[in-house]
Amino acid sequence: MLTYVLKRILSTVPVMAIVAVLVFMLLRLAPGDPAAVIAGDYATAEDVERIRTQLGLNDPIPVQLWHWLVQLASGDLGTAIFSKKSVVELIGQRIEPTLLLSLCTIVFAVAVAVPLGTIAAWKSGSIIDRIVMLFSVGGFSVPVFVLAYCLIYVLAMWLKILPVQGYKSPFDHGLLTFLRHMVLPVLALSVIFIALIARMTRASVMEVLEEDYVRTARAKGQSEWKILIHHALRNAAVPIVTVIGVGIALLIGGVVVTESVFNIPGLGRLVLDAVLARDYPVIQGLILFFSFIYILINLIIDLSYTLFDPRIRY
Amino acid sequence: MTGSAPVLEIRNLSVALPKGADRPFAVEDISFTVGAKEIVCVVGESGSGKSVTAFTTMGLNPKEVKAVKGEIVLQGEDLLKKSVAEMRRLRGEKMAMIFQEPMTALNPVIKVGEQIREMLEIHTDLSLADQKARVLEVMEDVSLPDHVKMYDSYPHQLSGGQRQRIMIAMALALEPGLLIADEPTTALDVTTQAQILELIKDIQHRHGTGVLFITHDFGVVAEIADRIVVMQKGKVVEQGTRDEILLRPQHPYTRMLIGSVPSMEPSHRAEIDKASPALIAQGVNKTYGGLGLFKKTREVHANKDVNLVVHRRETLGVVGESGSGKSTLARCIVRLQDPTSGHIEVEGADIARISESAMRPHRRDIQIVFQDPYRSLNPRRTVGQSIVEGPMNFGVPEAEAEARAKELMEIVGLSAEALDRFPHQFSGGQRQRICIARALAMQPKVLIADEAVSALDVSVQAQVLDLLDDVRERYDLAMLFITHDLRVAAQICDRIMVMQNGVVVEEGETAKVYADPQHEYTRSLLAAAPGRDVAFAK
Amino acid sequence: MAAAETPELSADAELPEKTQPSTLSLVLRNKAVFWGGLLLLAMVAVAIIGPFFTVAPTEQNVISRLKPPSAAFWFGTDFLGRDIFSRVIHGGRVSLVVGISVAVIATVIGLVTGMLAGYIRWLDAPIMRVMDGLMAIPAILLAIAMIAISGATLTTVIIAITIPEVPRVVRLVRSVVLTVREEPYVEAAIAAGTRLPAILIRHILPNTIAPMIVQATYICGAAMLTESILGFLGAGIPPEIPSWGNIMSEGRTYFQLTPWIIFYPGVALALTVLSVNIVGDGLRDTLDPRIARKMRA
Amino acid sequence: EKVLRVIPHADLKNLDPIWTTAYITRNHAYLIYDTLFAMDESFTPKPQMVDTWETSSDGKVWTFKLRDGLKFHDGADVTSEDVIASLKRWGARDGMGQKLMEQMDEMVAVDAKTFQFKLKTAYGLVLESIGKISSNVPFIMPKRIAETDPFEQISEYVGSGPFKFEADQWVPGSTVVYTKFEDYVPRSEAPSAASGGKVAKVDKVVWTYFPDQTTAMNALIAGEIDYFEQPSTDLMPLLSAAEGVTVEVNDPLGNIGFARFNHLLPPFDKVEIRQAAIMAMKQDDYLAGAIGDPQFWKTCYSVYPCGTPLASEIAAENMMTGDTAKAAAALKAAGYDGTPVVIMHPTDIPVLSAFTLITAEKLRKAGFEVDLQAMDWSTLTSRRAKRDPVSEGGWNIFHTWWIGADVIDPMAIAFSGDPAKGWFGWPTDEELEKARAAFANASSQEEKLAAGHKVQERLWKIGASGQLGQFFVPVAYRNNVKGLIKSPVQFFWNLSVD
Ligand SMILES: Nc1ncnc2c1ncn2[C@@H]1O[C@H](COP(=O)(O)OP(=O)(O)OP(=O)(O)O)[C@@H](O)[C@H]1O
Ligand SMILES: Nc1ncnc2c1ncn2[C@@H]1O[C@H](COP(=O)(O)OP(=O)(O)OP(=O)(O)O)[C@@H](O)[C@H]1O
Ligand SMILES: [Mg+2]
Ligand SMILES: [Mg+2]
Repeated sequence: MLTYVLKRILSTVPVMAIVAVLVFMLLRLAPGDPAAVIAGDYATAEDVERIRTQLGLNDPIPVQLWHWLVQLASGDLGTAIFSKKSVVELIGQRIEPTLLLSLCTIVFAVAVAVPLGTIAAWKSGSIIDRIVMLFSVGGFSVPVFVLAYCLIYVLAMWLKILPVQGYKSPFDHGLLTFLRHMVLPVLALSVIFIALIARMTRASVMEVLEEDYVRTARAKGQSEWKILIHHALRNAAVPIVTVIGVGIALLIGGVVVTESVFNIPGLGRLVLDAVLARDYPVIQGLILFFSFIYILINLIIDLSYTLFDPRIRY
Repeated sequence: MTGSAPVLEIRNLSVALPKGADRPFAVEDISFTVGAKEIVCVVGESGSGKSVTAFTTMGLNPKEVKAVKGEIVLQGEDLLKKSVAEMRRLRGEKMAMIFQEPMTALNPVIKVGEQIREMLEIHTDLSLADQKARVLEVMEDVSLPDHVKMYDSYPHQLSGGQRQRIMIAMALALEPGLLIADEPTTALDVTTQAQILELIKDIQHRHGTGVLFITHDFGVVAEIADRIVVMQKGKVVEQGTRDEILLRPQHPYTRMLIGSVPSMEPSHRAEIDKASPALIAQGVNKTYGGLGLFKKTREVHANKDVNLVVHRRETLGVVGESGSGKSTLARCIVRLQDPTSGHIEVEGADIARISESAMRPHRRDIQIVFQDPYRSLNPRRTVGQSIVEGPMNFGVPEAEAEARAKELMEIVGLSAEALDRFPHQFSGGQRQRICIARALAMQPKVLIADEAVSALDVSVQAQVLDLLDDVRERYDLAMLFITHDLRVAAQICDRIMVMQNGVVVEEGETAKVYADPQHEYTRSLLAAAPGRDVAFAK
Repeated sequence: MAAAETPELSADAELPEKTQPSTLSLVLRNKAVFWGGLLLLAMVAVAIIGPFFTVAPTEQNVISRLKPPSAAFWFGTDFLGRDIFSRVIHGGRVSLVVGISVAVIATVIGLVTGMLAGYIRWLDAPIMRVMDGLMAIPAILLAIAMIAISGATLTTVIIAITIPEVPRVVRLVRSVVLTVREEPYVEAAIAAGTRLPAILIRHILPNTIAPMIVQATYICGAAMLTESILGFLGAGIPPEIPSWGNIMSEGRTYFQLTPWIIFYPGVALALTVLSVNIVGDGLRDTLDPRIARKMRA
Repeated sequence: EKVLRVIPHADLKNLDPIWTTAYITRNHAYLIYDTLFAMDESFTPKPQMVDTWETSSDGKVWTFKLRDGLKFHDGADVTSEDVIASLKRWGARDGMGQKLMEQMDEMVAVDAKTFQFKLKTAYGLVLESIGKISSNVPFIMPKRIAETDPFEQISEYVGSGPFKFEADQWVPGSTVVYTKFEDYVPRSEAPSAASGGKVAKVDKVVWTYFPDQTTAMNALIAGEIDYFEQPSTDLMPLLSAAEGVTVEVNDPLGNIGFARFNHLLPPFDKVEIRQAAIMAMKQDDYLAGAIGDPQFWKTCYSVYPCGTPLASEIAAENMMTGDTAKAAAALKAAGYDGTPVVIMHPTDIPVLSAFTLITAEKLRKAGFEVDLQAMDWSTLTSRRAKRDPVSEGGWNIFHTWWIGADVIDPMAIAFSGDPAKGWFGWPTDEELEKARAAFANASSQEEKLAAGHKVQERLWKIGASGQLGQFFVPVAYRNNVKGLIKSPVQFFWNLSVD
């Protein structure tokens, strides 16, 4: 198990290297120029040129890549061109909101979607099933930001029961304030997630319900809902957990939008701002960081299979 | 052995099928009884309604399959009149069922002991400790070794036979009056099958249970049945005691069925010209797994120093239980896999370790027919396309290849028009014949049949075996015939080779080996063949 | 209890005429697919024909800016006085072009790459590592970065949305290929001396079609959504070419003031994606319930 | 503790007001730094850190004395040394600063509080330069910080202004926190634009950047924010209608929108074609389309913001045409050969995006072949610096606006007619340069006015850019915020919350 984990982590190295080089090259082919942004409206071409040289942007690209990789190898993600803060520090500042937002979203989505999907599978073909499925398909059809605006409008502006925006850390402001500020973004973000998980749960529970051992359980005289909980759900867990992993990738995209709309100072917005300003070290560092998280989560998910399925051993 | 009041009595039962099914009723107007301490075997072709009868009794049919007429009386209670909740109580307590696939019938993520205990949890008020004690008791009852430790095992950690014992233990935990077994041993290899059959007989005896035993294997029937019910197309065509049915069948269908059961008595074979071997294998080894780049997998030595020779017009049988390496050998010989070491000579050329491109010219000399006729034909291509594919690969013009395909269709007993159809439009037996035609279209020198008749009904099996024997003679084929069914091997093989754990333990003329097995393993294999002493009515 | 075969009693017994209903009729029998498909067809028809009957979507009329829906402007006007109705109709074209091109391109590239990775053993590892790398980069970020970089044109947006979809298709195709290549009929073809390209095209490819069609519908829906999100983030299709995404994105500051700017394209987008997804789900249910699981995974 | 919660107009990306000209950095700097002189409402430089000053009779020696009680946030007194170092650094970067330094023989620290400028010749814009209101503003920093290479960013943020910057609470992209500097001694005069007493009336100013306008508006309406610096004018109807919210135009000069031609590349290397394009541009359409509510814009055909002393409509006939039909005729007459016009379209800045779309539509109607290329602002800023032909990444038109305060006189780089040193677009006109020089050297108000008018005449004659009108960016705040200072620059002193 431990060796498996080590091997998995080791095998992320080539993937991360591919990501690193890919991202780097992509950015350097960009026409945008951080120097021009920095220099501002009054700057002359010479000013811009000077800043470029200073930032090392005039070095040949392979040299820049080499510098960056050397830096990376020593665990340094670089320094933001604009704020002069280290990328690690920036991530540190921003990670809490994003992490908690994602976590709340996943927990909420799973808590809603799994029962929904299970019931839909159990009553497959019934009106409940149809409604759940329609909701699930519908959840895939509305862009996050439209949903977010609607939520703000109804719950915060009209009914005035929730704050419009912002992030309040549970450590500084207490759990209640934190949760009040989380409700809207989590609702907006989790819809697509709920849709995804509910569908997968339904499909996989339905498949499990066709299995022979469910028939065995029925032959024992076991009641239907116990069969669902005891026999079906645990067996259906692996694909459900897998889809949660897939969802994380979606979540990262959704986070960018949600953080913008709800004004949450998280990583999603950091990366968006960095892209618009061409803050190369920040973009590079963040994409790498996200990729790493993604790989890590998939590793955790793979490991979690052993919890649900004793046949899986690493 | 009848006499006491019947545990189960089925009277004029009809079960309707939903619209669009192959026929309106799965079973129609059937009646039979199962007495206490009695084993009633239900036999019949596939789709004749055996399982539906069993499931209707248990109340486990899917919603769309409904009993529309008749009664099922279990110890005096009519099951068809019971509510869902009442049926739930009766299941497990009064009647229990074991299924064909011990692999899938147990929940893979729950410990087997717990799965047995679940039965007690549902139906009794025993304390947890008492439940556990009782579980251990029944586990011991079905002779599971080391049952205390096994309580905490997961299904995948047990062998097929052990899993089936768990199923039986589960079924017997509450000592129900009726045990229904739907093909409980079909998925097991012969030796394990023999043990399980023994166990069922023994337990049934000790507990006085009535057993409804569904199978299509007449060997098994001969082994355990007290009475036999024969079904065809949803109807009971004949029922009677074991001897009445097996030795003096009345109904033509029963007679046809029993007539098709291959005999354990090796048939008489013509002399073979030993001058020209078509296929020679020497010291073939195949090891699976071993060192990978990242993961070190379990190493399986599937073939160890296998030597064999097959001559023209000769059929060499390879028998042995599941996992003994038979398929591996076949796949190495046709080079669907690369043998780890050794020589394989086809028509004088060593093909064991040549590259795929060098292998290609030799492919026409050696063809293979697989076990599963459903999956060996590409469902999206007409059978004609499948048959001409090979010859056209070797430059045979399309017209000629098609002409040859038509000819072959006639030979395998199908009409030439059928070439334009798709595989799903044929029955299993027909598909296997098409596979044989496809192999023959290449005009091979060597034909390998890997479990080519195992998936077929006895009656269809008999036809395909005849066909194989026929084409062997017609085309001077050397045939390597792989099977685990000793009856089939007895009928078709000139010589026989017995494999165990990748090693050939015995080889010789079929009649000799059957009559006088030398190796311990061969003896146990022959002894395990069910119903070996019964001479079925011909 | 699968429908079992009727055994033949004699060699030349009648062939069972168990013709399975054609795939198309099976699919159409599914009510959801039927209605979803109808809706989708209607959307496509409007997108194709509609633009010929509306004013130019770029026609500005500043005096009547931000007007609510009326007889003159069915869906109202936006901040430059452009006709939202015309923009939504034209936008449909663009959004559908994005959805369909992304689906087609991603599927084709994914299909070829996936087949190679699945069938040619030594290509498997390198291809899959690159795919893992691509997959690990969050799709939206990759798209934003790419568009910021190569400039926002319809083509770059399509490419940017396509790239992150490819690895998933590759994975799906590869997993299908890995199972299919073990099928006895593929082995039979090898044994019959069929060459690799023919095996891939004749025996492997057809098996990937059904899951691919299903997957393509999901990609199509997802691409239209992604396009709108990119529009929202200011990295989408240039605003001059109306797409549902950028109409909404341009109208978002007016969300509470003149909700129609966002409402109509929003409804059009939601209906289209909904119908695409319904068709996809229906296809999955009829074509292959098992593949669907692999696909999303 | 009184906190003023502000939505600034942009994200504070970096903190060196000399290094960058970004307005957000300038606003930030006004909170934490002080200046020697500062403009009042009438754009007259008034002493701020300086107490008294005198000029020698020949106008070549200027002596300044700092007022008492000036302290940096780290507790050190402000000295002449600090001032000179700061001015040097500024003089190396800022346009006006460079001009001043060209005139400067030397700057001398006479004593801790007295310093002198020794000029080569008399120069009319000494106080206008060091009292500059907008970027780059000569903010005074401690010597050790001011000695940083002008082309590198400072890394310590210590000023002598009314607020302190809380470095460890700064979350780039989101929040900036300023706290009241207790030791600041404000002047006794009432505040007037940048001049007068800078009294911090709250304990804390918190800037929270909102990437989304709608959310920002909702947050203000819901009372989660006190002050919204630049709400989009399209939100005005909702904001005005909202209870407890005041909407007000703070900057009387507003912004001047314009379309910039590239004078180096065809087709806009020909003045007739530039004029034809200008004729197509109708200010009302631009302003209505991009700004909306007429309350917040007015047409203005002067290169200087309307309402400032130099403003006039001299030579603006062409600019006032606003007729695509006439433009089409003029274009034909000019012999336009169909060369496509590459318009850079910054999609992430709504006002500019709207300007661009309107220009595209108008030019098309006038018969231009238009190639609209969408990009984000940062791509535009780097691409506009390219003088290369279109095929190599060049461009023909882009749009932006000047802050009115930045173009109140001909010295603004916007008005340069020297392609070597001038601003993007590179108009070439010697007469224009002469007129600008005349302005710089003018000694009387009349001379200044004449030179200023001449500059405008030349700019319009050569069709330097298309003028799109003047628009005003309102601020919106909750009614409990009091003490707003009218000025083109956003200041945070004197503001209080109840
Ligand atoms: N759910 C169902 N829907 C439609 N037809 C069904 C269903 N279940 C069973 N059938 C049909 O009922 C008939 C009897 O099936 P059953 O499973 O009882 O056969 P069997 O004798 O057990 O066959 P086998 O030996 O293959 O197990 C078959 O024709 C089958 O196709
Ligand atoms: N691809 C493989 N990788 C690893 N091990 C394998 C593989 N194929 C077969 N084996 C192992 O090799 C041994 C021989 O398998 P093989 O399929 O040849 O047996 P068999 O005699 O054909 O059995 P059966 O009667 O069940 O078909 C078994 O232990 C099996 O688990
Ligand atoms: Mg059955
Ligand atoms: Mg085998």
